Amino acid sequence: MINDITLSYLIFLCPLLTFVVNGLFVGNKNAKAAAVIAVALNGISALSAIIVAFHYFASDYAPQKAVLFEYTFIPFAGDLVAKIGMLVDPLSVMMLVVVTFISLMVNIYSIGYMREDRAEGRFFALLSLFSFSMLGLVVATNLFQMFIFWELVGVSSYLLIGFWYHKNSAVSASKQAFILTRFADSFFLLGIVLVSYVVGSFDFSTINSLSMAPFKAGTVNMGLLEMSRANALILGSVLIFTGGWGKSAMFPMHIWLPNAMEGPTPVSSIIHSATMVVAGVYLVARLFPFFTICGDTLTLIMWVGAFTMVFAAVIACTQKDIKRILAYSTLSQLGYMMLALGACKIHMIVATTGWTASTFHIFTHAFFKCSLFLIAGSLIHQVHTNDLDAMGGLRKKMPVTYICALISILAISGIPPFSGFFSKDEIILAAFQGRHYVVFGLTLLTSGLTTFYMFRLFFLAFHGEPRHEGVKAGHVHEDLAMTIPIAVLAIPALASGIVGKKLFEEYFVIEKLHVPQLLKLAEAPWLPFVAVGIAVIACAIAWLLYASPKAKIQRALDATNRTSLYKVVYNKFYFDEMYYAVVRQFIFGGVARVARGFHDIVVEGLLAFAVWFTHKLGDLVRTAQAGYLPFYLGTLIVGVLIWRFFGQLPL
Amino acid sequence: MSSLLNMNIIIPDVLLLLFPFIVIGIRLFCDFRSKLPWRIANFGFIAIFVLLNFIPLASGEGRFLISNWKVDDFGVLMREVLMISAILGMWLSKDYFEHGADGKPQMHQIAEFIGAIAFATFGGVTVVSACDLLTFFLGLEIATIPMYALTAWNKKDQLGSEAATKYILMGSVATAFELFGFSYLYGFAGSLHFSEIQQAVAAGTSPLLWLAVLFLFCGIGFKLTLFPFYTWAPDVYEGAPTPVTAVLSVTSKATAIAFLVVLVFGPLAPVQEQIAPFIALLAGTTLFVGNLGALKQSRLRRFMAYSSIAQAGYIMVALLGPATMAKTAIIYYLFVYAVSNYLAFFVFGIIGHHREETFASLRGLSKQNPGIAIALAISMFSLAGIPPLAGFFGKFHLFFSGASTGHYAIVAFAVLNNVLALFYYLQLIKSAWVDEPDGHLTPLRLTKRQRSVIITLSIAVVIIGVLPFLSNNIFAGFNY
Amino acid sequence: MDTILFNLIWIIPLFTVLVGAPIPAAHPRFLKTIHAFSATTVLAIVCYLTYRVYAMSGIPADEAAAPLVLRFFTDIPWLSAFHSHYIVGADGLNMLLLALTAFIVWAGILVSWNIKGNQKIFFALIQILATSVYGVYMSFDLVLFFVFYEMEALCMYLMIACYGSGKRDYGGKKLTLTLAFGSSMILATLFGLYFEGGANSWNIMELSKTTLPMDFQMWAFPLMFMGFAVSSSLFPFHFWSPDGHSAAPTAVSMLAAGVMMKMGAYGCLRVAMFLMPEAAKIWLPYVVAFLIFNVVLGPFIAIRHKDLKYITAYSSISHLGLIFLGLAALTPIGLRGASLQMISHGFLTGLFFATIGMIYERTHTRDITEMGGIMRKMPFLGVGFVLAGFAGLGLPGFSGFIAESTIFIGAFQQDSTLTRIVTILAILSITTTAVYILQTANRMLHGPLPQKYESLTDGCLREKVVIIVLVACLLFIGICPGWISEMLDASIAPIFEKISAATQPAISGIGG
Amino acid sequence: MNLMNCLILAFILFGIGVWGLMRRRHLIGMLISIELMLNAANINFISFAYFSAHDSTAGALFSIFVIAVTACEMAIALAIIVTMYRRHKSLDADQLRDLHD
Repeated sequence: MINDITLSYLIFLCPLLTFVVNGLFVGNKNAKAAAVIAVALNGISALSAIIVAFHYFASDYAPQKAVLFEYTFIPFAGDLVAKIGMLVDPLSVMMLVVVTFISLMVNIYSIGYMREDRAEGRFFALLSLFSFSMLGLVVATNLFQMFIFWELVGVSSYLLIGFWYHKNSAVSASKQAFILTRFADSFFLLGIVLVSYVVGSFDFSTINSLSMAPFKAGTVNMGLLEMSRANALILGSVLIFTGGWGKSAMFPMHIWLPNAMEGPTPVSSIIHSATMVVAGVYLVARLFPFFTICGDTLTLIMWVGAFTMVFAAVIACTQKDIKRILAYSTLSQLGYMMLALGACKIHMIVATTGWTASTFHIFTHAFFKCSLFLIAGSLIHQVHTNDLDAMGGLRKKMPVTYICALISILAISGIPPFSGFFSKDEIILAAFQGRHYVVFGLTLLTSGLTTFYMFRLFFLAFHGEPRHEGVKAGHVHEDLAMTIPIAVLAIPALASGIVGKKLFEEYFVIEKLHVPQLLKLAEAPWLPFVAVGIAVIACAIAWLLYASPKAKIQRALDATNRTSLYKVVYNKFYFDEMYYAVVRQFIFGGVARVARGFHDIVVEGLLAFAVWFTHKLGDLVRTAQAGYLPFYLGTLIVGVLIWRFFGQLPL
Repeated sequence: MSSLLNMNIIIPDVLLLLFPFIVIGIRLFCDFRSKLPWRIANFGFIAIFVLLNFIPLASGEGRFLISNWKVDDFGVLMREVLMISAILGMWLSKDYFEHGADGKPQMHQIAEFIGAIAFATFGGVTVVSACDLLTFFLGLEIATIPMYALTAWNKKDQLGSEAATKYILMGSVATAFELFGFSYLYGFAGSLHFSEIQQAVAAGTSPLLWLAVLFLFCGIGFKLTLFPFYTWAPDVYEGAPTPVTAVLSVTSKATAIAFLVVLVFGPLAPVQEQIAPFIALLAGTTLFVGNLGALKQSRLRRFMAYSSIAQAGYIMVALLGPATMAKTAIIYYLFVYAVSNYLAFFVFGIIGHHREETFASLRGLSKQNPGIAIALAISMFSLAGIPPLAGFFGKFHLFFSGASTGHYAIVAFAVLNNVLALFYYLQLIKSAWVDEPDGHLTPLRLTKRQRSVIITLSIAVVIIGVLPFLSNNIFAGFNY
Repeated sequence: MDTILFNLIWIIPLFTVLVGAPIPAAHPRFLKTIHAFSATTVLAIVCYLTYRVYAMSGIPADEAAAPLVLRFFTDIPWLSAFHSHYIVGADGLNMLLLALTAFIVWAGILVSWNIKGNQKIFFALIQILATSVYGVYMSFDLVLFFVFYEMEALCMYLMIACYGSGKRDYGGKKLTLTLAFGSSMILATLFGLYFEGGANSWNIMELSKTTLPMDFQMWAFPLMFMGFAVSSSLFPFHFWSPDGHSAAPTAVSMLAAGVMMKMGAYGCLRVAMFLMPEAAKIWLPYVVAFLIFNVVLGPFIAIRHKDLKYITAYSSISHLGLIFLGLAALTPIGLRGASLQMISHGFLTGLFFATIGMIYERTHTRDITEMGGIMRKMPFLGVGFVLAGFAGLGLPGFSGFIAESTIFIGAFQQDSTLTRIVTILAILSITTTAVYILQTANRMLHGPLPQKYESLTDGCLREKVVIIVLVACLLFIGICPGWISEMLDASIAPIFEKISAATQPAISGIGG
Repeated sequence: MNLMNCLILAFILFGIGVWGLMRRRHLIGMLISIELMLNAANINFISFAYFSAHDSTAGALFSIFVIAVTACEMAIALAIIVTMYRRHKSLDADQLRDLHD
C-alpha cells in the first residue's frame, strides 16, 4: 500500500499547504493566484482521497481497521502516549472522501461567491485550514489527536464565521460559536483525562475493545464523591459525548449554529454539510463500541437527538431567513443521526442498524445539504438578501439552480430514489427495531415536517411572482463558478443513495464492530411506504399553502396577526434571549463581578490596611521624637527598667 | 626581639595619639588660611592607615604591651575601620567647611576639627586594645567627649548647640550607667582585668553580674542607639554639621559595637548563652523601631539617623554567633557600612552646598546630574542590602553569624524588616529619580576631591561584596 | 570551550553595560546597536548550548554534580567566610529557561528601541536584569542563587518608576517591595538549610544528599515555598503583578512576566521541593487550595477588566496557577507539565506584552473599550495579538496546549481530594480563558474602525521580526514537543526520585 | 557599716540623681544631678575596693580617674551650655524644642 500511504499524506498536506501558502505568502495580494492554488491543491487532495477509498474498498482487506502511519506526539507515562496517526476503516475513508470532495466544491464555488471581497486570499487560506483540521479529526487514531483537531476545527470555524470582522453581528456570532463549543470541549477534555486515567490509554483500539467487567473493582476519587471505576467510565463517556453535544449543536447548545449564518455562505455550507457539526456525530460513531458498554449513555444520546430533531424542525417551519431555515434543517438532520446512534441500544443488547444508518445519513446528507446551501448562497448573491419575502419567481431566471434545488429537496424529504430516502428510511427502521416507539413516531412526524418546510422554502423561493425589483428587472443570472459545483453536487445528491446503500450494507456491518451479541431484528417492509406517504402529504400541504394558484402568499409571509404560539416558535422559543441573560447576568454580572470584588476589596484592602498600620506605627515612633529633652532622659531611665524586667536576664 | 616587635606594633597608636597635637600645634604657628596643617593632616592619617596594614594578622591571642594594651586581629581591623572613617570624614569636612552648607554659616579651624576627630579615633583604638575596665572606660570617654565638642562645632548655629546640649546631657547619664555597670562588675570579680573577670564569670554568676550586664548594655545602648536609648540620635544627627553626622554615624557606632564585642567575647564570654535572648531582644526592637521611624522622613540627616539606628539593630544580631563568625561579620559589616554611609553623606554634602538637605531638594537629580543620582542609588541600595552591592554581603555575614547558633526567629525578623527598610530607601531614590523638579535647579558644583572620592566609593560598594578578597582576608584573620 | 561560553552568558550583559557607559548620549543609535548586538550574541550562544545539552543527553554527566545531571559544570570557591562557591551548570530544565530568557531579553531590547528618557541607563538596567535572571537559572549554589535572585529588585523599581506609564511609582514600589518580601522569606530559611542539614554547604547537590530534620522542614518549607511563590504571583501574593505590569514599560513587562515570574516556580521546584521533599509532600496538597483563585477566579477577573495589561496580567496569574498545579501534583508528568508551562508561558506572555506595547505606542490607550477595528489598520500586530491569544487559550499547535494538557493529565494522576477538585475546576475553566481572550480580541481588533484611528500604521520591520520569532518559538514547541519533553524529563527525574524516596505515603500511579 | 549599706547608699544617691534629673528643668541643675549619679558609682567602687575586692588599689584608682574624666566632661558640658545660652538666652530644658520630628 506504499503509494496509498503517500497519497494519504497528500490528503492532509495539500490543504495545509494551501493554508500556509495562501496565509503567509500569497494572501490578499493576488486573489486569483490564491483561488487557483486553493482549488488545485484541494483537487489533488480530493482526488487522492477518492483513490485511497477505491483501493481500500476494492482490496479484500476492506472492512478492517488499518493504521497507515502513526507518530508519537507527546509521551506521557507508560502506555499513556499521545500519538498523531492515520486510521483507515470504512468510516474514516468515507469521511475522507466526503470532506475533501465537499471542500473542493466549496472552494470552486467561493471563486464566484467571494469575487468582490477584499480578503479573498485569507478566505481561501482559512477554508483549507478548516478542511485540514476536519481531515485530521476524521482519521484520528486516539482521543488526544481527536481533541487536537477538534479544537482546530473550532478555531477555524471561529475565524471563518467572523470572517467579515467589521460586522459586529458576525464577530459576536463567531465568538458565541467558539465559546459555546469551547464550553462543551472543556467537558470533552475532562472526559478524555478521566477515561485515559481509568483506562490508561488514549487509543480507540484500546478504548473500543473494553469490557466493563475488570472495572467493577476499585474506585476513583472525583473530589466530592468517590465512585467506582466503572461509573467513572460511564461518567467519562457522558462527558465525551458532551463534546459532541456542543459541536453538533444539539439542544440546548444549538443556538450558535443558526447565528453562525452570519459568516459567508460557503462557510455555512461547509460547516453544515461535511465539517464541524457532523464531528459530534462522528465522535459518537467512532467511539460507538465504547458507548455501548457504558450504561445508558446511548439512551441519553438518543433522546437528545430526538428532541433536537423535532424542536429544530418545528422552528424551521416558521422561519423566513432562507439560511436559517437550512440551519434548522441541519439541526434536525443531525438529530436524526444522533438518534439513530442512540437507538441501537435495546436494554442490554445492541443492534447496529442505527449505526449503519447514521453513518449512511452523514454521507448522503453531506451532499444535498451542501448543495442546498450553495443554492441558497447563489440566490442571496442574486437578490442580496436572505429573506424569503424578497425572493420568489426565480425558476425562470435560474433553471439549473432550480433543477438542482428540486433534486436536493426531494433528497432531504426522503422521496425515492433520491439519496435521502435510503438513509432516512434506515434511521426510521433503526428506531423501530430499537423498540423505541415514541421516538419512532417522532421520526415519522419530523420527516413530514422536513418535507413541509423544505417545500415551503422551495415554493416561496422559486415559484410564484417575483417579489424583488432586481428579479423583476431581470438582473438575475447564474454565475458559472457558482453553478458548476451546484450541478456537480446534484449528482451525488441524486445517486449517492442507491450507490451507497450497497456499499454501506456490505462494509458497515456489525460483525466488524466489537459489540455484544445481538438478536434477530424485526423487519418492517411496510415502513418505506408509510414514510413516503407522509412526505407526499406534507409536500401537498406545502403546495396548497404556498404554490397553488389560490395560495395567499402575502398572508403566509407577513409576521403580523399571528397567534402567540407562532410568535414563540418564530422567535426560536426565545433561546437566544435566555442564553444572553445567563451569560450577561450570571457569568459577567455575577461570578466575574464577585471575583473582581473579592480581589479589589478583600485582598487589596488587607494590603492597604497593612501599609496603613505600619505607617501608624511609624507615626508613633516619630511622635515620641518630640524634641523634649526631659522625655528623652526619661527614656534612658525607663529603658533600664524595661530591660530589667523584660530583658530575659536571670535577675 | 619580641619587645622590638611590640614597639613596631604600637607605632600607629602612638602616632595617632601624637597626631592631633602636631596638627593643632602647627595650626598655632601659621595663619589660618595656610594649607600646611591640612597637608600634614592628610599625610598623617594616610601614613597611619598604611602602617596599620603592615601589622601581620592571624597573630593568635594578640600581643600584649604593658599588661593592659593588647593588639590583636580584631583590634587591628577595627583600627583600620576607624582610620578609614577618620580619613573620609576629614575629606568630607574639608569641602564642607569651605562654605557652610544647609543654611549654616561658614566654619574655620579645620585643624582643630581634624584633631578632634583624631582624638575620637584614638578613643576607639583604646577601646579595642583595652585589657582592663579602666582603660576600657577611658577609651570610651576619649571617644565620646570630642564628639560632644564636634556636634557643637559651629558656634553660630543654634540647632548645633541644642543638639550638643541634648547629646552631652544624655551622654553623661549613659556614662553614669556604664560606671555603675563597671563598678558592679568590679565588685563581682574583685578585679579590673578582663582575664580575671572572665575566670570569675566562668566560676559562677550572681545577681551582681547581671546587674552589671544590664547597666553596661544600657550605657552602651546609648552610644549604639539601641532601643529605647536612641532618642538623642535623630536630633543630634540633624543638628550637627553633615561631616560630624557622618563621623558620628560611623566612628562612634564602630567604637560602641567594638566595646560590646570586647565585652561579650572577652569577660562575658562564659555567659554569652544566657545573655543571648537579651541581645536578640535589643537587636529586634532596635531595628524595628529604626525602620519604622525612617518611614516618613523628609530631612536627609534625620533620615540617615533612623537608618543608622536600624543598622545598629542589624549589627547586634551578629553578637549572637560564635566569636570568630561574629567578629568577621561585624568588621566586614563596619567596612561596608562605613563606605556606603560616607558615599551617601558625600552626596548629601554636595546637595547641601546649594540647597537644604531635604528630600525635596533631591528632585530632578537624575536629569541634572545622573552620575550623582547613580551614586546615591548605589549607596541607598547598599544600605538596603540589595545584592550584588556590598551592603547585602555585610548583612549576610551578620545573619549568618546570628543563625549559626540557631537564632532563626530573630534572623527571620531582621530579614523581613529589610522590606520595610527597602521601602524608605526607595522613597529617597524616588525623589532623586522620579520626582520632577519644582522650578529652577541651582547647578551642582563638585570639587575634584569630591568627584574622585564619590567615584571610588561607588566602585568600592559595587565590587567589595562580589570580589571575595575583603571577606576572605578578614575571615582568614580570625580562624587561626 | 562550551563551559567558557556557558559562563559568558551572564558575563556578556554586564560587560555590555561597561562598554556602553562611556558612549556619549549624543549617539543613542550606536548604543542601542551595541546592546542589541550583545543580546543577539547571547541568544546565539544559548541556542547553541541548548542544542549541545540536547545532543549530550546520552553521555554521563560530571560526577561532582550528582545526583543532578549537569553539563558545563563549574565549581570555584568564592566566599570562604561562609563556604560559598561559584557553582554553575546546565541541565535540560534550566538550559531551556535560559534559552527562553535569551529570547525575551533580545525581544525586549528590540521592542524598547525608541523608549523615552535616558536610554543609556535604561538599557544598562535591562542588561543587569538579564544578568540576574541568567544567573538565577545557572547557579547551583544557594548564596549565588540568592544574590542573582535578589538583584532584580535593583533594577525593577528604577525601570518602572522612571520609564513606566500610569501609576508608575505606585506600581514599581508595589512590585519591588512584594518581590523583596518574598525573597526575604527565602533568605530567612536559607540559613536553616545550611546549618540544620549538617552539610555546611550551600551546594544544592550536597544539600540534596542530606535529610533535613522534620521539625525544621515543617516551618521552613511553607516559608520558602511561599517566598518563591510570591514572584510567581501565587494567591494571596498575586496583587503586585497587575499593577506592576500595567505600570511597567513594555520590555520590563515582558521580562517580568516572561522570565522573572518563572524564577519563583523554578525555585520552588529546584530548591524548596528538591531539598525539603518530606515537607513538600505534606504541605503541597494544601497549597493547591490557593490555586482556586489563580486558575478559576483569575480569568473571571480578567473578564471584568478593560485595560489590556491588566487583562494580560490576570491571564498570567491564571497560567502560573497551572504551573503550581503541576508542581503540587507531585507526579513526573505534572512536574514536566509545570516546566513546560514555564517555558511556554514565557514566550506566550512575552508575545502578548510585545504586541500590546506596540499597539499602545500607536493608539496611546490600553482601554479596549476605546479601541475597535484596528485589525484593518494594523493587520500584522493584530494577527500577532490574536495568535498570542490562541496560544493563551491553549489552542493545539501552540506550546500552551502541550503544557496545559500535560499539567491536566499529570495533576489528575494525583488523587488527593483537593488536588482532584482543583484539577477538574481548572480543566473546566479553559472556557473562561477563551471568553476573556476572545472578548478582548473582538473589542480591540474587530468591529467598525473609529475615525481617530484612520491614520494608524502597521508594525515596522523590527517589530515584525520580534513577533515572528516569538510566534515561531510558540509553534515550534507546540508542533514538536517531543524533544523538549525529553530534555525536561532527564532533568526532572532526579528531583522526582528525591521526592518519591521521601518517607511519606507514595502518590498513586496511572490507573488510580 | 558593711558592703550592703554602702551599696544601698550609692543606689539611693543614684536614685536622687535620677529624681533630680527628672524634676529639674534648669540645665545646670540637671548637670548637678548627673554629678550625683556619677559619684554614686564612685562610692560603689570605693566600697567594693574597701570590702570585697582582692585587687583593692584598682577600685580606688578607678574612682580617681572617674573624677578626672567627669571634670572634663562637665567642662565641655558647661562650654556647650554657654554657647547654647548665647543663642537661646535661656537655660530651660523645655525650651530646647527646635529639633524634633
